[in-house]
Amino acid sequence: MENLGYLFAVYTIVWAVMFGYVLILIRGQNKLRQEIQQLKDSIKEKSP
Amino acid sequence: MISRDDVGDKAIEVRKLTRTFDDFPALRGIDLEVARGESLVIFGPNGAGKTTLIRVLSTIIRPSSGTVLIDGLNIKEHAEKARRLIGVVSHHPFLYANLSAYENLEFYGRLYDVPDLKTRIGEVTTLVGMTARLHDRVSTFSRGMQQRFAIARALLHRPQIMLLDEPETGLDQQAVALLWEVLRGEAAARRTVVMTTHNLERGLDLASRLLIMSRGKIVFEGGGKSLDLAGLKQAYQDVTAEAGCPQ
Amino acid sequence: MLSRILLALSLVLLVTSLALIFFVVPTERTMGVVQRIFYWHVPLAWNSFLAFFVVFIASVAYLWKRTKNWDILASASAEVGVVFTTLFLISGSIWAKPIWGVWWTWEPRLTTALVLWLIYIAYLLVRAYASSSERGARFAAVVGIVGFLDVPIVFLSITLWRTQHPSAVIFTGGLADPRMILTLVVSIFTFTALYALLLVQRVAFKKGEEDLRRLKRLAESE
Amino acid sequence: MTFWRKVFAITWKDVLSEFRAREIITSVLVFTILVIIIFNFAFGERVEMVAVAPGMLWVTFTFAGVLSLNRSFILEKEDGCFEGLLVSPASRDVIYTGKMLASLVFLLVIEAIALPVFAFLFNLTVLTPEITAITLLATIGFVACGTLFSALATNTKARELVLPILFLPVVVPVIIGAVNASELALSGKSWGDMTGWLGILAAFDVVFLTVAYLVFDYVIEE
Repeated sequence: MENLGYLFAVYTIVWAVMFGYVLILIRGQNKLRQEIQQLKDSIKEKSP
Repeated sequence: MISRDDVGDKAIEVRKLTRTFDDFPALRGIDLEVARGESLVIFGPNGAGKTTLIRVLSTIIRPSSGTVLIDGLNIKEHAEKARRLIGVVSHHPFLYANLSAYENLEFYGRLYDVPDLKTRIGEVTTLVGMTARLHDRVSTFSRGMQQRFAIARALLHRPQIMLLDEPETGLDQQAVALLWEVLRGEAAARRTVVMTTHNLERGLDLASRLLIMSRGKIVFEGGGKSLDLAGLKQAYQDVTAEAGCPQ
Repeated sequence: MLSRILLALSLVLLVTSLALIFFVVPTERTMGVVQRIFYWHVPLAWNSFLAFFVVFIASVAYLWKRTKNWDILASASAEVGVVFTTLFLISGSIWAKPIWGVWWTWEPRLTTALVLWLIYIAYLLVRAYASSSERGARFAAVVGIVGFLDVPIVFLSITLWRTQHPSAVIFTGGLADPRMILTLVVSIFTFTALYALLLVQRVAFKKGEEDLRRLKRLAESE
Repeated sequence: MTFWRKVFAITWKDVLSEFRAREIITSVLVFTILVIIIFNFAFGERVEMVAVAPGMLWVTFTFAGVLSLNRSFILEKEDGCFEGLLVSPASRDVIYTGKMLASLVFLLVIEAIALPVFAFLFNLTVLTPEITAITLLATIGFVACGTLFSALATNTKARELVLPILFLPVVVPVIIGAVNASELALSGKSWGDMTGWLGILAAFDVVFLTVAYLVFDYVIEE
């Protein structure tokens, strides 16, 4: 039963990497959305 | 395919040509017709798209959209046939430094299937006045000499159309004079010449028609004879001033 | 909308798969409890391969049609594929340790995955090294095609190599219990859903970046 | 017929240029001998030569291949010569085949000189028909895929780096095949024992000649 550590290691790592990857993607997308919004606003301000 | 008869006397026909590099529009809608035997000279500030246009015409760069016909041949489908009709001289001589001038010309002659190659090499070498150095290695030549052989290389397969992209770059006065002499001879031989240059005076002298490009568009067109140097300089300044400060 | 459905689907499948692996499936006799790594290890491999297949198809389509969207799909899939392959390699290596006493074994499938991983890292690098993004897309497409066609030859050569120099083999096969098969199938679906989710997200992200670039250009030329 | 005439014009131009400058063959040959010497210091008398010779041979030739392939297109880019090829009516297939044959000639010359050096220094019988066949098949594989990647690499920002990063993982089957076949050949096995390996080498050659021929256009166009 001492091999249980290896089992948990695999499942934790796979989980963590997947979770991290999704998190990075979501964060990036949010930042992107903000930037696009800012840009749109600034364009609107220039030419009302 | 358009048959030759429909084309009549047009050597080059460009319609709605655009080319973008990533997001940068180097050519933004070029319409251009060049009649057979015409000498067209293109002026324009750096970044105007002159080089890109010449490179598209010489089939190195693909258009993003629009069509290019060389002697009625669409370069998309008949690139190889079109390439046979074109002679290109650019900033680079396209010569292999480790080979002799003769070996270089022999190599290109084989690629173009030039008949009676030996005689032809003799002819073009005489034309550019380099017979004495024919068997020397290209690496021993000065820039001017290399460019003379580059002209010989471009003429080797008797192209109907000569495309020259600032061919006088790095040339000494003597070589420039020779180049112009050769080109005038070429124009007289009913060969079509399209050339870009910064040298307004010489360009005007050669041109039967001239264009000014700016920011990927043709912005000025004039007949070679109806325009004097002062008029051309004025037109060029107007264009560069406009391009210099956008808005 | 699509990504919401995929998110929900993959979450449900993920929980089911974990429940099956930890509570339902019987322990394999020879390898013991670590054999349960198998139920995620295999789906990772399967979906890496799927991802690289998508890269191949999208690369061919890009070279043919030259539309940006195919390139975005190819590069997104390659990235997700590299993440999956990395996890496959890690899980294989952790599995090898208790069973064979070593972290790494030159087992054919593991070795092929390592070579694949290197090819697709190169795929991602070529894009970064190219002097323009259009060029990068073209070069990457070429690597995506060449790399994928290389896979069967790599696998064949490594398999033949291992049969001549035998060593540890992880896959002894033999899923005796129907519950084992069920767990594996559910896990495969889990990771396929995850792959689809990540792919959709990554594509949307890349398209957003593309839009931003275009907007910036527009703002500059105003 | 004009196809081959133009191909040979390109190959001949490269061979002639190399004959004049002796740049590629001399430098790669010196490199090869240096590698052999370094191997000797690394392994010394500790191991039996027959055991490591095949690996040593093919590690040396692989890196020699990378060096020589890299040089081939960089020379073409200097003085804009490659544009001269592009504006000429030589089709892209002609350019690929011509450059590939030139690289093949260079590598075969290097190997023809290096193999006797090997035989001399390590007292191995490498000058056999078996080794010759293996070397030929493997070298064709090298240049088939190397010419494609080398053309690609010269159009990137880090040319010297990109070629090995792309080339090495993709040619893994050739290296495995060549090393193992050479091992069998050196231990005096018959042709029959090598068929598997020769088959893999041949398969790689066929696949890569075909694919590289098909996609070469996309690597050099603009």
